Amino acid sequence: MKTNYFQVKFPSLPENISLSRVIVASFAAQLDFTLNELEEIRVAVSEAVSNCIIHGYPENREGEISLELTIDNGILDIVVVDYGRGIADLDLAKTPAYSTDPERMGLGLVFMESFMDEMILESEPGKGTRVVMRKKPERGKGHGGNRE
Amino acid sequence: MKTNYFQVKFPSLPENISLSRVIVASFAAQLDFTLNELEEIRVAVSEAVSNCIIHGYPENREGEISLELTIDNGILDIVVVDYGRGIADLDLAKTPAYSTDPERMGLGLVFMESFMDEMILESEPGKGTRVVMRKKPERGKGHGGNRE
Amino acid sequence: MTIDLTRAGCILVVKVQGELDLSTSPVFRDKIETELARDENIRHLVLDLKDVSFIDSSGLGAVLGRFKSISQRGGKLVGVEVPLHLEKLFALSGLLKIMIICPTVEDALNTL
Amino acid sequence: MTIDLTRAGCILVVKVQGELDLSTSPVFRDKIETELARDENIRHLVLDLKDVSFIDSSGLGAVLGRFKSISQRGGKLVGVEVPLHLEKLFALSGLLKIMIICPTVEDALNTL
Ligand SMILES: Nc1ncnc2c1ncn2[C@@H]1O[C@H](COP(=O)(O)OP(=O)(O)O)[C@@H](O)[C@H]1O
Ligand SMILES: Nc1ncnc2c1ncn2[C@@H]1O[C@H](COP(=O)(O)OP(=O)(O)O)[C@@H](O)[C@H]1O
Repeated sequence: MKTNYFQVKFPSLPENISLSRVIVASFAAQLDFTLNELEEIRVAVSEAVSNCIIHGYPENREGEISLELTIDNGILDIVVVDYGRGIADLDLAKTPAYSTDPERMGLGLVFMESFMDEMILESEPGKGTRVVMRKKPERGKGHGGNRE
Repeated sequence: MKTNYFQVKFPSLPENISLSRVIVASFAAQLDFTLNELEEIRVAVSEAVSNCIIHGYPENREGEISLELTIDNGILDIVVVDYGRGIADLDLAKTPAYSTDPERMGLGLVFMESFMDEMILESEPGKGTRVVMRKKPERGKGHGGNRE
Repeated sequence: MTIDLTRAGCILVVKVQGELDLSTSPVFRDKIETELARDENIRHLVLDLKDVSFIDSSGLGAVLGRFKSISQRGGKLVGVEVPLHLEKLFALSGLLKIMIICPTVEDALNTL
Repeated sequence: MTIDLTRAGCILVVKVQGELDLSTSPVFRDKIETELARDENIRHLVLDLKDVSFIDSSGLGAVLGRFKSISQRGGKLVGVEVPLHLEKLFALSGLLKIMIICPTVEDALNTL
Protein backbone atom coordinates (compact mmCIF):
# COMPACT_ATOMS: atom_id res chain seq x y z
CA MET A 1 0.00 0.00 0.00
CA LYS A 2 1.19 3.48 -0.94
CA THR A 3 2.06 6.09 1.63
CA ASN A 4 -0.84 8.46 2.08
CA TYR A 5 -1.40 11.56 4.17
CA PHE A 6 -3.84 14.32 5.02
CA GLN A 7 -2.58 17.60 6.48
CA VAL A 8 -5.39 19.65 7.93
CA LYS A 9 -5.42 23.10 9.53
CA PHE A 10 -8.46 24.70 11.12
CA PRO A 11 -9.34 27.25 13.80
CA SER A 12 -9.97 26.25 17.41
CA LEU A 13 -13.77 26.26 17.24
CA PRO A 14 -15.68 23.55 19.16
CA GLU A 15 -17.81 22.74 16.10
CA ASN A 16 -14.66 21.59 14.31
CA ILE A 17 -14.04 18.70 16.72
CA SER A 18 -16.71 16.51 15.12
CA LEU A 19 -15.31 17.28 11.67
CA SER A 20 -11.83 16.25 12.80
CA ARG A 21 -13.33 12.93 13.93
CA VAL A 22 -15.04 12.45 10.57
CA ILE A 23 -11.77 13.08 8.74
CA VAL A 24 -9.69 10.73 10.84
CA ALA A 25 -12.27 7.94 10.75
CA SER A 26 -12.62 8.15 6.95
CA PHE A 27 -8.85 8.27 6.50
CA ALA A 28 -8.14 5.45 8.96
CA ALA A 29 -10.70 3.29 7.14
CA GLN A 30 -8.12 2.96 4.36
CA LEU A 31 -6.43 0.49 6.74
CA ASP A 32 -8.01 -2.73 8.02
CA PHE A 33 -9.17 -1.39 11.40
CA THR A 34 -12.16 -2.96 13.14
CA LEU A 35 -15.15 -0.75 13.99
CA ASN A 36 -14.04 -0.88 17.60
CA GLU A 37 -10.55 0.31 16.73
CA LEU A 38 -11.98 3.13 14.58
CA GLU A 39 -14.08 4.18 17.58
CA GLU A 40 -10.97 4.27 19.77
CA ILE A 41 -9.17 6.41 17.18
CA ARG A 42 -12.14 8.79 17.05
CA VAL A 43 -12.07 9.21 20.82
CA ALA A 44 -8.29 9.77 20.88
CA VAL A 45 -8.49 12.48 18.21
CA SER A 46 -11.51 14.06 19.86
CA GLU A 47 -9.56 14.34 23.13
CA ALA A 48 -6.45 15.75 21.46
CA VAL A 49 -8.34 18.40 19.48
CA SER A 50 -10.54 19.28 22.47
CA ASN A 51 -7.40 19.84 24.57
CA CYS A 52 -6.05 22.31 22.00
CA ILE A 53 -9.31 24.24 22.18
CA ILE A 54 -9.81 24.21 25.97
CA HIS A 55 -6.25 24.24 27.29
CA GLY A 56 -4.08 25.40 24.37
CA TYR A 57 -6.25 28.39 23.55
CA PRO A 58 -8.16 29.00 26.81
CA GLU A 59 -10.99 31.50 27.26
CA ASN A 60 -12.11 31.15 23.64
CA ARG A 61 -8.86 32.65 22.40
CA GLU A 62 -8.83 31.65 18.74
CA GLY A 63 -5.80 29.89 17.36
CA GLU A 64 -4.92 27.36 14.71
CA ILE A 65 -4.89 23.59 15.14
CA SER A 66 -2.93 21.29 12.88
CA LEU A 67 -4.01 17.68 12.38
CA GLU A 68 -1.62 15.53 10.39
CA LEU A 69 -2.59 12.00 9.40
CA THR A 70 -0.22 9.56 7.74
CA ILE A 71 -0.49 5.96 6.63
CA ASP A 72 2.85 4.35 6.02
CA ASN A 73 3.64 0.66 5.91
CA GLY A 74 0.22 -0.24 7.30
CA ILE A 75 0.52 2.03 10.34
CA LEU A 76 -1.58 5.11 11.15
CA ASP A 77 0.22 8.12 12.61
CA ILE A 78 -1.67 11.11 13.96
CA VAL A 79 -0.07 14.39 14.99
CA VAL A 80 -2.16 17.10 16.67
CA VAL A 81 -0.50 20.48 17.27
CA ASP A 82 -1.51 23.80 18.79
CA TYR A 83 0.53 26.98 19.10
CA GLY A 84 -0.95 28.01 22.41
CA ARG A 85 -0.28 27.99 26.15
CA GLY A 86 1.74 24.80 26.42
CA ILE A 87 2.23 22.45 29.39
CA ALA A 88 4.82 23.01 32.13
CA ASP A 89 4.81 19.53 33.69
CA LEU A 90 4.12 16.75 31.20
CA ASP A 91 4.12 13.91 33.74
CA LEU A 92 1.66 15.72 35.97
CA ALA A 93 -0.57 16.40 32.93
CA LYS A 94 -0.63 12.68 32.10
CA THR A 95 -1.65 11.68 35.63
CA PRO A 96 -5.13 10.08 35.55
CA ALA A 97 -7.83 12.41 36.89
CA TYR A 98 -5.44 15.38 36.88
CA SER A 99 -6.89 18.49 35.28
CA THR A 100 -6.19 22.19 35.64
CA ASP A 101 -9.90 22.73 35.00
CA PRO A 102 -12.15 21.75 37.96
CA GLU A 103 -15.04 21.07 35.56
CA ARG A 104 -13.10 18.43 33.65
CA MET A 105 -12.30 14.79 34.38
CA GLY A 106 -8.58 14.70 33.54
CA LEU A 107 -9.03 11.63 31.35
CA GLY A 108 -8.18 12.96 27.89
CA LEU A 109 -4.49 12.02 27.90
CA VAL A 110 -5.30 8.73 29.65
CA PHE A 111 -7.75 7.81 26.86
CA MET A 112 -5.23 8.76 24.16
CA GLU A 113 -2.61 6.57 25.79
CA SER A 114 -4.86 3.58 26.31
CA PHE A 115 -6.64 3.69 22.92
CA MET A 116 -3.56 4.15 20.76
CA ASP A 117 -0.49 1.89 20.54
CA GLU A 118 1.83 4.82 21.25
CA MET A 119 1.33 8.36 22.49
CA ILE A 120 4.03 10.98 22.83
CA LEU A 121 3.32 14.38 24.37
CA GLU A 122 5.66 17.31 23.69
CA SER A 123 5.19 20.88 24.80
CA GLU A 124 6.91 24.18 25.39
CA PRO A 125 5.10 26.63 27.70
CA GLY A 126 3.99 29.67 25.72
CA LYS A 127 4.79 28.00 22.41
CA GLY A 128 2.34 25.15 22.15
CA THR A 129 1.74 21.42 22.43
CA ARG A 130 2.22 18.48 20.10
CA VAL A 131 0.72 15.02 20.51
CA VAL A 132 1.94 12.15 18.37
CA MET A 133 -0.19 9.00 18.30
CA ARG A 134 0.31 5.73 16.45
CA LYS A 135 -1.93 2.72 15.87
CA LYS A 136 -1.71 -0.42 13.79
CA PRO A 137 -4.73 -2.60 12.97
CA GLU A 138 -4.90 -5.55 15.37
CA ARG A 139 -5.73 -7.79 12.38
CA GLY A 140 -2.45 -6.82 10.70
CA LYS A 141 -0.29 -7.41 13.75
CA GLY A 142 2.00 -10.43 13.76
CA HIS A 143 1.74 -10.66 9.97
CA GLY A 144 4.66 -8.30 9.35
CA GLY A 145 4.17 -4.72 8.26
CA ASN A 146 2.89 -4.35 4.74
CA ARG A 147 -0.02 -6.44 3.49
CA GLU A 148 0.26 -5.56 -0.20
CA MET B 1 -21.75 33.07 12.60
CA LYS B 2 -17.97 33.06 12.99
CA THR B 3 -15.59 32.70 10.09
CA ASN B 4 -14.42 29.12 9.84
CA TYR B 5 -12.02 27.31 7.54
CA PHE B 6 -10.38 23.98 6.78
CA GLN B 7 -7.12 23.87 4.86
CA VAL B 8 -6.35 20.39 3.61
CA LYS B 9 -3.37 19.00 1.70
CA PHE B 10 -3.13 15.45 0.40
CA PRO B 11 -1.42 13.47 -2.36
CA SER B 12 -3.07 12.88 -5.74
CA LEU B 13 -4.32 9.36 -5.05
CA PRO B 14 -7.76 8.36 -6.41
CA GLU B 15 -8.80 6.94 -3.02
CA ASN B 16 -8.55 10.46 -1.57
CA ILE B 17 -11.36 11.81 -3.77
CA SER B 18 -14.08 10.25 -1.61
CA LEU B 19 -12.42 11.61 1.52
CA SER B 20 -12.36 15.11 0.02
CA ARG B 21 -16.12 14.77 -0.56
CA VAL B 22 -16.67 13.67 3.04
CA ILE B 23 -14.72 16.67 4.33
CA VAL B 24 -16.50 19.23 2.19
CA ALA B 25 -19.96 17.81 2.92
CA SER B 26 -19.35 17.79 6.69
CA PHE B 27 -17.91 21.30 6.61
CA ALA B 28 -20.63 22.71 4.35
CA ALA B 29 -23.25 21.25 6.71
CA GLN B 30 -22.32 24.06 9.13
CA LEU B 31 -24.38 26.28 6.79
CA ASP B 32 -28.08 25.80 6.07
CA PHE B 33 -27.68 23.93 2.76
CA THR B 34 -30.41 21.52 1.61
CA LEU B 35 -29.48 17.88 0.97
CA ASN B 36 -29.73 18.61 -2.73
CA GLU B 37 -27.30 21.53 -2.46
CA LEU B 38 -24.87 19.42 -0.43
CA GLU B 39 -25.02 16.81 -3.18
CA GLU B 40 -24.19 19.46 -5.79
CA ILE B 41 -21.23 20.62 -3.69
CA ARG B 42 -20.00 17.03 -3.38
CA VAL B 43 -20.12 16.60 -7.16
CA ALA B 44 -18.32 19.91 -7.80
CA VAL B 45 -15.48 19.04 -5.40
CA SER B 46 -15.27 15.51 -6.76
CA GLU B 47 -14.81 16.92 -10.28
CA ALA B 48 -12.21 19.47 -9.20
CA VAL B 49 -10.11 16.98 -7.24
CA SER B 50 -10.45 14.33 -9.97
CA ASN B 51 -9.17 16.86 -12.53
CA CYS B 52 -6.05 17.50 -10.43
CA ILE B 53 -5.38 13.75 -10.34
CA ILE B 54 -6.09 12.94 -14.00
CA HIS B 55 -5.06 16.12 -15.79
CA GLY B 56 -2.84 18.00 -13.34
CA TYR B 57 -0.67 15.01 -12.51
CA PRO B 58 -1.20 12.72 -15.52
CA GLU B 59 0.10 9.13 -15.82
CA ASN B 60 -0.08 8.58 -12.07
CA ARG B 61 2.58 11.20 -11.43
CA GLU B 62 2.16 11.93 -7.73
CA GLY B 63 1.74 15.50 -6.63
CA GLU B 64 0.04 17.46 -3.89
CA ILE B 65 -3.50 18.78 -3.95
CA SER B 66 -4.68 21.63 -1.76
CA LEU B 67 -8.34 21.93 -0.77
CA GLU B 68 -9.26 25.10 1.06
CA LEU B 69 -12.73 25.54 2.53
CA THR B 70 -13.97 28.76 4.06
CA ILE B 71 -17.26 29.87 5.55
CA ASP B 72 -17.55 33.61 5.83
CA ASN B 73 -20.71 35.66 6.20
CA GLY B 74 -22.89 32.65 5.40
CA ILE B 75 -21.10 31.85 2.13
CA LEU B 76 -19.05 28.74 1.33
CA ASP B 77 -15.82 29.22 -0.65
CA ILE B 78 -13.88 26.26 -2.01
CA VAL B 79 -10.43 26.52 -3.57
CA VAL B 80 -8.84 23.46 -5.20
CA VAL B 81 -5.22 23.76 -6.35
CA ASP B 82 -2.68 21.50 -8.03
CA TYR B 83 0.93 22.26 -8.93
CA GLY B 84 0.91 20.18 -12.10
CA ARG B 85 0.59 20.46 -15.86
CA GLY B 86 -1.73 23.45 -16.10
CA ILE B 87 -4.16 24.43 -18.87
CA ALA B 88 -3.14 26.39 -21.97
CA ASP B 89 -6.60 27.45 -23.18
CA LEU B 90 -9.08 28.04 -20.35
CA ASP B 91 -12.09 28.80 -22.58
CA LEU B 92 -11.52 25.65 -24.60
CA ALA B 93 -11.23 23.61 -21.37
CA LYS B 94 -14.59 24.97 -20.18
CA THR B 95 -16.37 24.02 -23.42
CA PRO B 96 -19.02 21.36 -22.71
CA ALA B 97 -17.94 17.89 -23.87
CA TYR B 98 -14.37 19.08 -24.50
CA SER B 99 -11.73 16.78 -23.03
CA THR B 100 -8.10 16.10 -23.83
CA ASP B 101 -8.77 12.51 -22.74
CA PRO B 102 -10.85 10.49 -25.27
CA GLU B 103 -12.14 8.25 -22.46
CA ARG B 104 -13.69 11.17 -20.56
CA MET B 105 -16.90 13.14 -21.02
CA GLY B 106 -15.61 16.70 -20.72
CA LEU B 107 -18.31 17.57 -18.18
CA GLY B 108 -16.29 18.23 -15.03
CA LEU B 109 -15.93 21.98 -15.44
CA VAL B 110 -19.52 22.22 -16.74
CA PHE B 111 -20.80 20.53 -13.56
CA MET B 112 -18.68 22.79 -11.34
CA GLU B 113 -20.07 25.85 -13.11
CA SER B 114 -23.69 24.75 -13.00
CA PHE B 115 -23.71 23.39 -9.43
CA MET B 116 -21.94 26.31 -7.77
CA ASP B 117 -22.97 29.98 -7.76
CA GLU B 118 -19.57 31.05 -9.06
CA MET B 119 -16.62 29.21 -10.56
CA ILE B 120 -13.30 30.77 -11.52
CA LEU B 121 -10.60 28.77 -13.27
CA GLU B 122 -6.98 29.99 -13.23
CA SER B 123 -3.97 28.20 -14.60
CA GLU B 124 -0.39 28.57 -15.75
CA PRO B 125 0.93 25.81 -18.01
CA GLY B 126 3.67 23.90 -16.22
CA LYS B 127 2.85 25.55 -12.89
CA GLY B 128 -0.61 24.29 -11.99
CA THR B 129 -4.31 25.01 -11.84
CA ARG B 130 -6.55 26.73 -9.32
CA VAL B 131 -10.34 26.49 -9.18
CA VAL B 132 -12.31 28.84 -6.95
CA MET B 133 -15.95 27.98 -6.29
CA ARG B 134 -18.57 29.75 -4.21
CA LYS B 135 -22.04 28.80 -3.05
CA LYS B 136 -24.60 30.30 -0.72
CA PRO B 137 -27.53 28.34 0.71
CA GLU B 138 -30.68 28.97 -1.34
CA ARG B 139 -32.63 29.28 1.93
CA GLY B 140 -30.38 32.16 3.02
CA LYS B 141 -30.64 34.10 -0.21
CA GLY B 142 -32.64 37.28 -0.25
CA HIS B 143 -32.47 37.43 3.55
CA GLY B 144 -29.18 39.33 3.59
CA GLY B 145 -25.88 37.67 4.38
CA ASN B 146 -25.44 36.76 8.00
CA ARG B 147 -28.13 34.86 9.89
CA GLU B 148 -26.68 35.26 13.37
CA MET C 1 -27.25 16.58 19.16
CA THR C 2 -30.86 16.77 20.32
CA ILE C 3 -32.30 16.44 23.83
CA ASP C 4 -35.86 15.39 24.67
CA LEU C 5 -37.16 15.82 28.20
CA THR C 6 -40.19 13.95 29.56
CA ARG C 7 -41.54 13.57 33.09
CA ALA C 8 -42.73 10.42 34.87
CA GLY C 9 -43.70 11.47 38.40
CA CYS C 10 -40.59 12.66 40.20
CA ILE C 11 -38.36 11.27 37.47
CA LEU C 12 -36.94 13.31 34.59
CA VAL C 13 -36.30 11.15 31.53
CA VAL C 14 -33.77 12.61 29.11
CA LYS C 15 -33.42 11.15 25.64
CA VAL C 16 -30.13 12.13 23.97
CA GLN C 17 -29.47 11.76 20.27
CA GLY C 18 -26.20 12.37 18.44
CA GLU C 19 -22.71 13.15 19.65
CA LEU C 20 -21.81 14.24 23.17
CA ASP C 21 -18.53 16.16 23.05
CA LEU C 22 -17.08 19.56 23.98
CA SER C 23 -19.25 21.32 21.44
CA THR C 24 -22.58 19.72 22.40
CA SER C 25 -22.17 19.04 26.16
CA PRO C 26 -23.05 22.63 27.18
CA VAL C 27 -26.49 22.20 25.58
CA PHE C 28 -26.97 18.87 27.36
CA ARG C 29 -25.98 20.48 30.68
CA ASP C 30 -28.04 23.63 30.27
CA LYS C 31 -31.26 21.89 29.20
CA ILE C 32 -31.16 19.55 32.19
CA GLU C 33 -30.04 22.16 34.73
CA THR C 34 -32.74 24.58 33.57
CA GLU C 35 -35.38 21.89 34.06
CA LEU C 36 -34.00 20.94 37.49
CA ALA C 37 -34.00 24.59 38.57
CA ARG C 38 -37.52 25.07 37.22
CA ASP C 39 -38.99 22.13 39.11
CA GLU C 40 -37.88 21.16 42.60
CA ASN C 41 -40.04 18.03 42.55
CA ILE C 42 -37.68 16.25 40.20
CA ARG C 43 -35.84 13.66 42.22
CA HIS C 44 -34.20 11.18 39.83
CA LEU C 45 -32.63 11.43 36.40
CA VAL C 46 -32.89 8.74 33.70
CA LEU C 47 -30.65 9.14 30.63
CA ASP C 48 -31.78 7.24 27.54
CA LEU C 49 -28.51 6.86 25.63
CA LYS C 50 -29.65 4.52 22.86
CA ASP C 51 -29.02 7.03 20.07
CA VAL C 52 -25.79 8.53 21.37
CA SER C 53 -23.38 7.84 18.52
CA PHE C 54 -20.28 9.21 20.21
CA ILE C 55 -18.99 10.24 23.62
CA ASP C 56 -15.57 11.36 24.86
CA SER C 57 -14.24 12.69 28.18
CA SER C 58 -16.05 16.02 27.70
CA GLY C 59 -19.34 14.15 27.35
CA LEU C 60 -18.53 11.88 30.27
CA GLY C 61 -17.78 14.98 32.34
CA ALA C 62 -21.19 16.37 31.45
CA VAL C 63 -22.83 13.12 32.64
CA LEU C 64 -20.79 13.24 35.88
CA GLY C 65 -21.92 16.84 36.40
CA ARG C 66 -25.57 15.75 36.18
CA PHE C 67 -24.84 12.98 38.70
CA LYS C 68 -23.58 15.65 41.08
CA SER C 69 -26.67 17.83 40.62
CA ILE C 70 -29.12 15.00 41.16
CA SER C 71 -27.16 13.60 44.15
CA GLN C 72 -27.48 16.96 45.86
CA ARG C 73 -31.25 16.38 45.85
CA GLY C 74 -30.77 12.87 47.19
CA GLY C 75 -31.72 11.41 43.79
CA LYS C 76 -30.21 8.77 41.56
CA LEU C 77 -28.76 8.78 38.05
CA VAL C 78 -29.78 5.91 35.77
CA GLY C 79 -28.47 5.18 32.29
CA VAL C 80 -30.65 3.07 29.99
CA GLU C 81 -30.17 1.47 26.57
CA VAL C 82 -26.45 2.14 26.90
CA PRO C 83 -24.58 1.19 23.68
CA LEU C 84 -21.51 -1.02 24.15
CA HIS C 85 -18.99 1.64 23.10
CA LEU C 86 -20.42 4.02 25.69
CA GLU C 87 -20.50 1.43 28.45
CA LYS C 88 -16.80 0.76 27.88
CA LEU C 89 -16.00 4.45 28.38
CA PHE C 90 -18.32 4.64 31.40
CA ALA C 91 -16.33 1.78 32.92
CA LEU C 92 -12.93 3.32 32.16
CA SER C 93 -13.96 6.68 33.57
CA GLY C 94 -15.39 5.26 36.80
CA LEU C 95 -18.91 6.45 35.98
CA LEU C 96 -20.21 2.87 36.23
CA LYS C 97 -19.46 2.99 39.96
CA ILE C 98 -21.84 5.86 40.58
CA MET C 99 -24.62 5.45 38.05
CA ILE C 100 -27.18 2.68 37.76
CA ILE C 101 -27.49 0.90 34.41
CA CYS C 102 -30.87 -0.50 33.31
CA PRO C 103 -31.84 -2.10 30.01
CA THR C 104 -34.87 0.09 29.29
CA VAL C 105 -36.68 3.19 30.50
CA GLU C 106 -39.44 0.94 31.87
CA ASP C 107 -36.95 -1.02 33.95
CA ALA C 108 -35.54 2.22 35.28
CA LEU C 109 -38.97 3.54 36.26
CA ASN C 110 -39.75 0.26 38.03
CA THR C 111 -36.41 0.25 39.84
CA LEU C 112 -36.49 3.80 41.16
CA MET D 1 -18.15 0.00 -4.17
CA THR D 2 -19.37 -3.52 -4.85
CA ILE D 3 -20.66 -5.07 -8.09
CA ASP D 4 -22.94 -8.10 -8.33
CA LEU D 5 -23.47 -9.80 -11.68
CA THR D 6 -26.42 -12.09 -12.42
CA ARG D 7 -27.73 -13.53 -15.67
CA ALA D 8 -31.32 -13.71 -16.95
CA GLY D 9 -31.18 -15.32 -20.40
CA CYS D 10 -29.27 -13.01 -22.73
CA ILE D 11 -29.41 -10.18 -20.19
CA LEU D 12 -26.63 -9.31 -17.77
CA VAL D 13 -27.99 -7.67 -14.61
CA VAL D 14 -25.43 -5.59 -12.72
CA LYS D 15 -26.19 -4.43 -9.19
CA VAL D 16 -23.94 -1.57 -8.11
CA GLN D 17 -23.54 -0.46 -4.50
CA GLY D 18 -21.61 2.54 -3.20
CA GLU D 19 -19.88 5.42 -4.94
CA LEU D 20 -19.05 5.54 -8.63
CA ASP D 21 -16.13 7.93 -9.15
CA LEU D 22 -12.61 8.00 -10.60
CA SER D 23 -11.35 5.59 -7.98
CA THR D 24 -14.09 2.96 -8.31
CA SER D 25 -15.12 3.22 -12.00
CA PRO D 26 -12.23 1.04 -13.24
CA VAL D 27 -13.57 -1.87 -11.15
CA PHE D 28 -17.08 -1.29 -12.53
CA ARG D 29 -15.71 -1.24 -16.08
CA ASP D 30 -13.41 -4.25 -15.72
CA LYS D 31 -15.96 -6.53 -14.07
CA ILE D 32 -18.54 -5.90 -16.79
CA GLU D 33 -16.09 -6.01 -19.71
CA THR D 34 -14.58 -9.26 -18.43
CA GLU D 35 -18.05 -10.82 -18.28
CA LEU D 36 -18.95 -9.52 -21.75
CA ALA D 37 -15.69 -10.92 -23.18
CA ARG D 38 -16.24 -14.25 -21.46
CA ASP D 39 -19.76 -14.75 -22.80
CA GLU D 40 -20.77 -13.72 -26.31
CA ASN D 41 -24.39 -14.61 -25.66
CA ILE D 42 -24.93 -11.57 -23.47
CA ARG D 43 -27.02 -9.14 -25.46
CA HIS D 44 -28.42 -6.50 -23.07
CA LEU D 45 -27.17 -4.80 -19.94
CA VAL D 46 -29.38 -3.84 -16.96
CA LEU D 47 -27.82 -1.61 -14.30
CA ASP D 48 -29.55 -1.72 -10.90
CA LEU D 49 -28.53 1.64 -9.42
CA LYS D 50 -30.70 1.67 -6.31
CA ASP D 51 -27.76 1.63 -3.89
CA VAL D 52 -25.46 4.00 -5.76
CA SER D 53 -24.88 6.75 -3.20
CA PHE D 54 -22.79 9.00 -5.42
CA ILE D 55 -21.88 9.53 -9.07
CA ASP D 56 -19.85 12.19 -10.87
CA SER D 57 -18.64 12.66 -14.44
CA SER D 58 -16.07 9.85 -14.06
CA GLY D 59 -18.87 7.46 -13.07
CA LEU D 60 -21.13 8.76 -15.85
CA GLY D 61 -18.28 8.17 -18.30
CA ALA D 62 -18.02 4.58 -17.10
CA VAL D 63 -21.76 4.09 -17.72
CA LEU D 64 -21.40 5.64 -21.19
CA GLY D 65 -18.52 3.26 -21.91
CA ARG D 66 -20.74 0.26 -21.11
CA PHE D 67 -23.42 1.70 -23.42
CA LYS D 68 -20.84 1.70 -26.20
CA SER D 69 -19.80 -1.90 -25.54
CA ILE D 70 -23.34 -3.25 -25.46
CA SER D 71 -24.39 -1.20 -28.52
CA GLN D 72 -21.61 -2.85 -30.52
CA ARG D 73 -23.43 -6.14 -29.94
CA GLY D 74 -26.71 -4.60 -30.96
CA GLY D 75 -27.92 -4.65 -27.36
CA LYS D 76 -29.56 -2.10 -25.09
CA LEU D 77 -28.56 -0.43 -21.83
CA VAL D 78 -31.27 -0.14 -19.16
CA GLY D 79 -31.01 1.68 -15.83
CA VAL D 80 -33.40 0.57 -13.06
CA GLU D 81 -34.23 1.90 -9.59
CA VAL D 82 -32.40 5.12 -10.48
CA PRO D 83 -32.21 7.47 -7.48
CA LEU D 84 -33.28 11.07 -8.13
CA HIS D 85 -29.82 12.60 -7.71
CA LEU D 86 -28.43 10.18 -10.30
CA GLU D 87 -31.26 10.77 -12.75
CA LYS D 88 -30.55 14.49 -12.63
CA LEU D 89 -26.93 13.90 -13.60
CA PHE D 90 -27.96 11.38 -16.27
CA ALA D 91 -30.15 14.09 -17.76
CA LEU D 92 -27.46 16.80 -17.63
CA SER D 93 -24.88 14.52 -19.22
CA GLY D 94 -27.13 13.39 -22.05
CA LEU D 95 -27.11 9.75 -20.89
CA LEU D 96 -30.91 9.79 -20.60
CA LYS D 97 -31.05 10.10 -24.40
CA ILE D 98 -29.28 6.81 -24.97
CA MET D 99 -30.26 4.61 -22.06
CA ILE D 100 -33.68 3.22 -21.16
CA ILE D 101 -34.97 3.88 -17.64
CA CYS D 102 -37.26 1.32 -15.94
CA PRO D 103 -38.62 1.31 -12.41
CA THR D 104 -37.48 -2.23 -11.47
CA VAL D 105 -35.38 -5.13 -12.75
CA GLU D 106 -38.61 -7.04 -13.51
CA ASP D 107 -39.88 -4.21 -15.70
CA ALA D 108 -36.56 -4.16 -17.51
CA LEU D 109 -36.64 -7.90 -18.15
CA ASN D 110 -40.21 -7.66 -19.47
CA THR D 111 -39.34 -4.70 -21.71
CA LEU D 112 -36.24 -6.14 -23.35
N1 LIG E 1 -3.02 21.10 24.26
C1 LIG E 1 -2.84 21.45 25.54
N2 LIG E 1 -2.39 22.70 25.86
C2 LIG E 1 -2.20 23.07 27.14
N3 LIG E 1 -2.41 22.25 28.20
C3 LIG E 1 -2.85 20.99 27.95
C4 LIG E 1 -3.08 20.52 26.61
N4 LIG E 1 -3.47 19.23 26.69
C5 LIG E 1 -3.50 18.92 28.00
N5 LIG E 1 -3.13 19.97 28.77
C6 LIG E 1 -3.01 20.00 30.25
O1 LIG E 1 -3.03 18.66 30.73
C7 LIG E 1 -4.13 18.48 31.65
C8 LIG E 1 -4.68 17.07 31.52
O2 LIG E 1 -5.26 16.88 30.22
P1 LIG E 1 -6.35 15.75 29.97
O3 LIG E 1 -5.81 14.46 30.50
O4 LIG E 1 -6.70 15.75 28.55
O5 LIG E 1 -7.57 16.14 30.89
P2 LIG E 1 -8.63 17.35 30.81
O6 LIG E 1 -8.74 17.82 29.40
O7 LIG E 1 -9.88 16.75 31.32
O8 LIG E 1 -8.09 18.42 31.72
C9 LIG E 1 -5.11 19.55 31.28
O9 LIG E 1 -5.96 19.87 32.38
C10 LIG E 1 -4.19 20.72 30.89
O10 LIG E 1 -3.73 21.42 32.03
N1 LIG F 1 -6.47 20.53 -12.93
C1 LIG F 1 -6.26 20.48 -14.27
N2 LIG F 1 -4.99 20.41 -14.77
C2 LIG F 1 -4.77 20.32 -16.10
N3 LIG F 1 -5.74 20.32 -17.02
C3 LIG F 1 -7.03 20.38 -16.61
C4 LIG F 1 -7.35 20.47 -15.21
N4 LIG F 1 -8.70 20.54 -15.09
C5 LIG F 1 -9.18 20.49 -16.34
N5 LIG F 1 -8.20 20.40 -17.27
C6 LIG F 1 -8.35 20.35 -18.76
O1 LIG F 1 -9.65 20.76 -19.09
C7 LIG F 1 -10.32 19.72 -19.82
C8 LIG F 1 -11.81 19.71 -19.48
O2 LIG F 1 -11.99 19.37 -18.12
P1 LIG F 1 -13.37 18.78 -17.61
O3 LIG F 1 -14.48 19.66 -18.08
O4 LIG F 1 -13.29 18.56 -16.15
O5 LIG F 1 -13.55 17.40 -18.38
P2 LIG F 1 -12.78 16.01 -18.28
O6 LIG F 1 -12.17 15.87 -16.91
O7 LIG F 1 -13.83 15.00 -18.54
O8 LIG F 1 -11.70 16.02 -19.35
C9 LIG F 1 -9.60 18.46 -19.45
O9 LIG F 1 -9.74 17.45 -20.44
C10 LIG F 1 -8.16 18.94 -19.29
O10 LIG F 1 -7.51 19.03 -20.54
